[in-house]
Amino acid sequence: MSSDNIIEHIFTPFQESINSEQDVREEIRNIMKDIEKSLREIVTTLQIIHRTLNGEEISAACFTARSLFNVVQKGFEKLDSVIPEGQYYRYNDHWRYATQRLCFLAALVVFLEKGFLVDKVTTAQILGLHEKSRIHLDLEDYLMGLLNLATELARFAVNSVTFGDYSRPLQISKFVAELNAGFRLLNLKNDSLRKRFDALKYDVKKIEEVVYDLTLRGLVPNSGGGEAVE
Amino acid sequence: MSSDNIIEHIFTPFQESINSEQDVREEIRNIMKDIEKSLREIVTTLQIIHRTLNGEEISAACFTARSLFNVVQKGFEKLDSVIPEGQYYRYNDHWRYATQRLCFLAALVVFLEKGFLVDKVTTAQILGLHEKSRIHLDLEDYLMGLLNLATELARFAVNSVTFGDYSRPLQISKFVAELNAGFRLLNLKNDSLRKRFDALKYDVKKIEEVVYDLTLRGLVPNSGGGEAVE
Amino acid sequence: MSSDNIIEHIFTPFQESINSEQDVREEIRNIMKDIEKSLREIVTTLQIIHRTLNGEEISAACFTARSLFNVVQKGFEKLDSVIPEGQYYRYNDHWRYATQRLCFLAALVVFLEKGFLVDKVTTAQILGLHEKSRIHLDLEDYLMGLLNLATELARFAVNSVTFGDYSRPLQISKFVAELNAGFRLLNLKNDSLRKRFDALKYDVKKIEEVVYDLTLRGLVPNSGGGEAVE
Amino acid sequence: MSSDNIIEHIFTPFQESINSEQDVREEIRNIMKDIEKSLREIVTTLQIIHRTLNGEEISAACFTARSLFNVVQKGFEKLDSVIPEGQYYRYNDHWRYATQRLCFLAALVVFLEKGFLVDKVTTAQILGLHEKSRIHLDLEDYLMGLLNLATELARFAVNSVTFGDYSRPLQISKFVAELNAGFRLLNLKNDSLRKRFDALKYDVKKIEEVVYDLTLRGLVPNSGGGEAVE
Amino acid sequence: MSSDNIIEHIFTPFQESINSEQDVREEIRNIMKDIEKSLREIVTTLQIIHRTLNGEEISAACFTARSLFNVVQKGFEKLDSVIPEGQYYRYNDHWRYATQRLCFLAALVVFLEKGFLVDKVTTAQILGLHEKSRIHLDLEDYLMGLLNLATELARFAVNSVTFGDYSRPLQISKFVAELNAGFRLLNLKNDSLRKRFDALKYDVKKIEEVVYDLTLRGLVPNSGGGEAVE
Amino acid sequence: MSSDNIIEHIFTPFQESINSEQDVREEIRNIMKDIEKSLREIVTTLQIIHRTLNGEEISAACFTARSLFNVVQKGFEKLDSVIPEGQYYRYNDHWRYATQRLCFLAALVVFLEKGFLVDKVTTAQILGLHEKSRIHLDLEDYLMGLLNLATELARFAVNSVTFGDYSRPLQISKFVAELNAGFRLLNLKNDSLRKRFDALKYDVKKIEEVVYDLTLRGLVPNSGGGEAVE
Amino acid sequence: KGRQVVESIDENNPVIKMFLAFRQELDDKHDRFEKIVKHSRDITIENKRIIFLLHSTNTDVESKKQVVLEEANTRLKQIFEKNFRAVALLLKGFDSYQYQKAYTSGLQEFIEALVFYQYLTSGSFEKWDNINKSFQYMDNGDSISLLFPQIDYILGIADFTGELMRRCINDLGVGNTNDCFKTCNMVKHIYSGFLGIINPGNKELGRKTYVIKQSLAKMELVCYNIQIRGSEIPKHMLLNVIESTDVNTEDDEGYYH
Amino acid sequence: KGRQVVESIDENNPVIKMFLAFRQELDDKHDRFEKIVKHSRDITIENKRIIFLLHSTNTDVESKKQVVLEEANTRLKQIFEKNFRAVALLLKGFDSYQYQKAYTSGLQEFIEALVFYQYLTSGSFEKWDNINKSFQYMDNGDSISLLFPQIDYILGIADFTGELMRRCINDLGVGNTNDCFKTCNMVKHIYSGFLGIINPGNKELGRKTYVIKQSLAKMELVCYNIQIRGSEIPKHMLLNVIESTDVNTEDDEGYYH
Ligand SMILES: [Mn+2]
Ligand SMILES: [Mn+2]
Repeated sequence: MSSDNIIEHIFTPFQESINSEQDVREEIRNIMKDIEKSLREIVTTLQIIHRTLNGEEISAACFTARSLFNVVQKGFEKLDSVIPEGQYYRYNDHWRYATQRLCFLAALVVFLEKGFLVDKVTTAQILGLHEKSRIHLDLEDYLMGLLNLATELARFAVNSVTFGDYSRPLQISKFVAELNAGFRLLNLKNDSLRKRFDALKYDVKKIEEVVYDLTLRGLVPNSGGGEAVE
Repeated sequence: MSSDNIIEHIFTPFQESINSEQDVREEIRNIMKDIEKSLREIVTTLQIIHRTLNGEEISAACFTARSLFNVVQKGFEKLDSVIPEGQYYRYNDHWRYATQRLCFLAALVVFLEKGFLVDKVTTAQILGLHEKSRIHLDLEDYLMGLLNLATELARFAVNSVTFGDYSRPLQISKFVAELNAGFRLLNLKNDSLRKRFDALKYDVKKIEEVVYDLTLRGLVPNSGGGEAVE
Repeated sequence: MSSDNIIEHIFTPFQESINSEQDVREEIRNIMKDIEKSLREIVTTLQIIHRTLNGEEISAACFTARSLFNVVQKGFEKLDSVIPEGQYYRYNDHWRYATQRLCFLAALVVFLEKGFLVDKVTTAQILGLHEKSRIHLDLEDYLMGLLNLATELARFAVNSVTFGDYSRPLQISKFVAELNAGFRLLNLKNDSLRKRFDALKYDVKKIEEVVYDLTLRGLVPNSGGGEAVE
Repeated sequence: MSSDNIIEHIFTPFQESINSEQDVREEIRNIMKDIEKSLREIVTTLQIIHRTLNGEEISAACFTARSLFNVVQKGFEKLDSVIPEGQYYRYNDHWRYATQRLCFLAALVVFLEKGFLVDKVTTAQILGLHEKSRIHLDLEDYLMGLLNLATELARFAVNSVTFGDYSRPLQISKFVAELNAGFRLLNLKNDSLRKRFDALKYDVKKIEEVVYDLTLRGLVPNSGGGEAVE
Repeated sequence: MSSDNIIEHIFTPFQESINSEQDVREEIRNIMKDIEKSLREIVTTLQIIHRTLNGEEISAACFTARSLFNVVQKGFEKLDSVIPEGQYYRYNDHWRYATQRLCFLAALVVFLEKGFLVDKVTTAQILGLHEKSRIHLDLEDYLMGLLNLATELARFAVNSVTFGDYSRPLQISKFVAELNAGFRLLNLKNDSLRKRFDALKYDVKKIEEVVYDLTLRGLVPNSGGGEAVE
Repeated sequence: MSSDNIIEHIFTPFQESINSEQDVREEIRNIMKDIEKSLREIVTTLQIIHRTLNGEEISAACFTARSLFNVVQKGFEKLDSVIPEGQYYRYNDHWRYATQRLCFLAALVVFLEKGFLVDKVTTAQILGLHEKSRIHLDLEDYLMGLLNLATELARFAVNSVTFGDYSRPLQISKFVAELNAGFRLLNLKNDSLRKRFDALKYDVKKIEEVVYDLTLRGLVPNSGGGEAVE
Repeated sequence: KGRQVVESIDENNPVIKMFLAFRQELDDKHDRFEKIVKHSRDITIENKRIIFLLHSTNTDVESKKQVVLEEANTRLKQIFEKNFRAVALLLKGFDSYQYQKAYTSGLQEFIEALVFYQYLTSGSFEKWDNINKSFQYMDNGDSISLLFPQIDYILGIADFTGELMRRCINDLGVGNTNDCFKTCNMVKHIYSGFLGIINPGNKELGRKTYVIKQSLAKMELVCYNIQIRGSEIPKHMLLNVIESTDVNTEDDEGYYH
Repeated sequence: KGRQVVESIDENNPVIKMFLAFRQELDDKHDRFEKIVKHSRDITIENKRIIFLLHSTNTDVESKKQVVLEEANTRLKQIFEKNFRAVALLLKGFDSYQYQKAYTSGLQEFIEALVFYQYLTSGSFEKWDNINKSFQYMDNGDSISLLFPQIDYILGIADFTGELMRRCINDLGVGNTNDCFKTCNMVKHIYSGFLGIINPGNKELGRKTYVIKQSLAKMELVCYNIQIRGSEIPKHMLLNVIESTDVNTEDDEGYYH
């Protein structure tokens, strides 16, 4: 091959392929910018749970979060059309962290609304990752979201007591204990999920101590229909 | 969802998916062990170029390398059957480095045999990555292989002179200059390829200095009666 | 020595010795996988103490743990046959951490069953490390297990109160105070054991605070009619 | 067990065992201090090769080094009596690095005296590690020493030329090429030895360039009995 | 100085100075070993305060501590003879930590005996650092000891309640409040003292919580005219 | 400001300022993409000097480069309209590196055309940075460009000899010696410019070696009265 | 030969002339930078001391508190009038962004102290643009303003929450439980603000957000403890408590019942 | 209650009195440390400039060289007489080791510059104890000496080899090949000295030894290149060379033939 041929046959086509990868990344980044904006707004919205006891305010926050998740869904729809077939794992560094945060937020909303643990399919639906052709919800990301949830709930348990809601910590305690039991069954390899799981025990301990404080002082509400002690 | 259901519906399936990923990785590791063995043998075989001037010995080494590449091809065939659909980029850390080295070796063999630059399709054929269903030759890996080739040729130019072959450096000089011109056309982003490309200039410079040494001493073949330029 | 001799006499035997080391490590890893599985099961089994007050359930858990320790013993028997003579410390990174966890679990079982501190010989017997030829129970690992026990008991004290068992914290307080006194006698050098020992004071403090809470509220059993100290 | 018993039966014996370990380490440290003093002196003594061409001065340095190795041997004899049976690998962090340096120095002395590669048994003899009961020369340490030798010889090749000795680089080139060929046969795992081996190629390249410079300028001595070119 | 006598004029004197420094350090280390042994014994002796309410036992412990301080004084006397003139701060890493602990213990003894804050001169006398020629009591070390004292007193307040002594927490509260007020006057830079001082607020908080618990229950003794608060 | 309107008064304006900064950066990035494209083309164009001796080809390359600089000037004109008043140094990370490269290229063109060192004002004119309102040519960037020039000229000296031009190295030698003398007058602090300047000595050394090689062979042209040295 | 060239170069050589001018410019820049760094170090130290001083307002003796606050105010004004004026004068006619790194740490520490002072006197603090407007100095009739990037304001606020955490725990220590809730609430809002910032590539903000989170956790635990202890009035003690004068004097703590 | 205790604490309280005295002592120490740090920074900068200046002695024009060396000498003396005197006065009556960290970097940089100057003027440099003896100042009739630890001398020497490396390569650039060998030989000896030091626990020494090794490798390559190029006189050129006047003027380079 002559010198000119090398350039024509070998390097010129490369620049195109390099450019098209750059373009894909640029598009992904733009989409993720929008998704992350909504993500930030959901985070900020749900912070209200640490500042109020008022159930209606919390409901309203969940409602707002739900509508923000609709925006997120549109973002992931776009993303699905941008990722080339079979290259999910080539690019997923761009959305992995945001997806984990969104799983956490979806699980928090469902916990606040219904009190139970959201499953993976529902989470995928809330995020807009369900039954897409090129993107999906990765197991690790969903689990990471649940671990983040436990940490947020430990904080929530403390602040609930401060605002005089003594039944919330019991609900949280039961919920997180189950989460913990579930995770203990898994034989995780030595990766970021494992490391994050090791931190779960601190959340469990924190929540147990809150329940202890309440029980010791006879502040645990009677499981009857009524309100807290006072 | 009750506590038992959580475990049954959420965590038990997870363990299965974790296990199956582990199994895939184990299989890949075993396949790569074999491929890397052949890779090491090709490297050792081709080292002969730094110790001899004898064209036949070099031909024989290329021949041996070719047959070792056949073994490599079988390895990649196996790999193709092991990688799950669409998850090439999930696992490609396992074979990326070896693939780059193999591209370098394929390009070296073709240079020694024919004197020209191997193209990407041919390289994929030599490695056994051509027209596979789940694996392929990544552009970056091929380019990385070419950059490694330049470094090896710089060393080859030096040793050729030691063994009294004064025309080889000129061939190498021309070849690497073209390679350099090709790479300069690319607008590489700031990644490992770019970093490696930055090192190319040292190889170019080394080779230019060898040619300088020969020219200055009138050792360049075909420059008339044998004396220096003037 | 000629070039061929170098390869024959020096490097070829080396590859064999490298390979055999690799094989030993592979075998150890496989054995440890089984031991760690039992270890995880013992952990899960004994977690019951944080969820119930029921003495029979706890006894049953101890019983299950004992039978799982039998499996562990078989694992260490195998290990004993695999480690080359005199190379315990060459490989013990593979089992050190698991052994420390197992010491902790053995000490917890004995505490739950009998209420006293297990000694090192008994611990070695429970784990299957007693009177083996090539492996043994290292003093540091046993002590590390005891320190882990104190942390678990601090959590146990908190949860006991939650479940209404007000005498358990007193038992734990006495037990851990003795442990603490024992450790204070040791002049530990500045290593991981020393670091872990420094954390013991937090467990002691936590337990003292639980006892304080009970005493202040007159919940300490056997202190007469039920009211506080005065 | 009562509180006093715990202290008497469990912790008091521990202090003794901790103390005796401390004592062993203290003794090892003292022995190593002496060995390292000799090691430093051998290093400084042999630096002469970079400052002179004079064969007699080099011989004298080798002679001095030999007598310093006798001191080293006495040190290792002491060490052998101090290490407890079967605990070589528990303590070998104390002498590993020094041993590798000593292997390098022994190999350098033998190269200077005889021109060939010292084997492992001889190295062990020079160091005083041969046929000891509790200590031995580890394969990795010997190999690490050889890799250090290659680096020193690359420097030696450069300085030899500066002092006008044009045959030395050829001897070194041949010697290191063989070393390189030997190492390439090994399938090293990804440890410190592997990393150090990766650096060997720079030494090889450096030496090849020196030979290139000599060859190009016709400075390579005729293998006949004579002196260098001039 | 020619390059040939560099070793003689520069490095030999330097090595000598290092050696003599090492010797001094060795002597210091030996002296500190003894001091630290006494230190550990004082710590163990005074731990009795967390296990008993009995004033006589506490007095006896203080008495024992006093006699152990006599041993410490002998240690520091030796140290004074070992440190070269004007080089206190060259070596004080060796005794800084122990001195801080000893200040804490001296302050604790004086608090237990007399109920007031020991001043710096008296502390220096107790430790044997008063009016020595080459060593002295550093202000920072004394202050660090006082901060350690506050932490111990917080724990003491909790355990006093457990043993039914309700006036001790009030005494401690007043004492630590004064200490706190004193420290607030200082301009601490961002060093270890500042960091340790930042933790003082947690001790103050803990003590305040105990007093609050007692007040709420009307358990605060109305000690006419005596030590207690108002 | 109450805590409720913190978001409104503090964080909203901050987010707005971030957003508008990001917008400016986006615009800058787009402009720089075009400038960098021209930059790459100038580099490729001028590489001809390493492949030919032909003065006309070199003149043609300079001519092409000049027209590409016109494109660059338009880019910087745009940039000037985008940067906010007085914020050159807030954003100059975006164009610093490219500007340095362009200074190097401008200086190379002027050296090839006229043989002398381009001054800073002229460089600014060539780049289109002269008498702009918001952007300017930074002294450091100009100096960095000159240092890059020296490196390129060292390579040019080597290749000139290869192509038989023996007067070029002398011209380069004189030119770079002056540059070197100039740089030595500066008090550089420990920054990137100082680091880059430290490398200048290697370029000077390389050029000096080429001149030495020529002198030794009597290849230095005795150009009467002309450009060459003496 | 190079050596001969070097020898022939003298101060009339045009290259040498050029570089002599460059030397002047570079030295000026370097000297100016160094001078600003020194001012910044002084500013940092003095502000740390003011912050330390402000923590001693943690008393109910109003007169004492006022004395401390006035001293802090004087010293803050002093920094503003003396040290920052000096920096502003050094920057007069120069690109401020070029020297911004030289005084950014002093500036942030000043904001931390200033805002802490404002919070203690008024329970609130000034917006960036208000403070920014005040960074204005007169020099020989010219009005010169000192560059005050908004990011330094925000990072100063972040550090300020660390001081609020100290304050909150000290408040509990001396019994000002009422203030604990107020301060904790303030930090909750600031934390929400930080959570909402989107600024890709600025790691410093992420790091500070994490520190605020940790401080906030400590404060929340303080408030939790006040609530949990206060909520418990043992039944058998109730009578005593109602009769006790001790409790009645503390109605400021009673608001959370 | 804590609050009441705090309110009752006034300046007559013995604890408060004690701490007021402590404050004085701590502030003094801190201020003194800061002042010395500032001197040290000034010293460092000035020495770096002197070293830079000394590199411009790389010329054969003796008069030029002398001017530069005299300027360097004056400025070194100035540092010694002014800056270090100020440090010594600040330390008068205080434990020098306590403040040593505050000026160690300035001191090392000074040694580097001083020794470089001495090497350029005399081809050698002074021993530690000679220099140490000169760190002596008179103040109101008192003789005060500044603490000069030997380790700072040694670390200064280590950095000095870096400058020798630069010098050696520059020497080649301007054709002073003779000096290349001399300088390289000097560094070989210093390197041997560093290799022989046994000082467990001092990582700084190990790190510097490694840097010296790298510098030395560069210098050895310079000498190698001089030798290898000089050793080659192509046979067919020999006649030309002998006739050439160019070569004859360079007999100082001929010694290694
Ligand atoms: Mn702060
Ligand atoms: Mn330097």
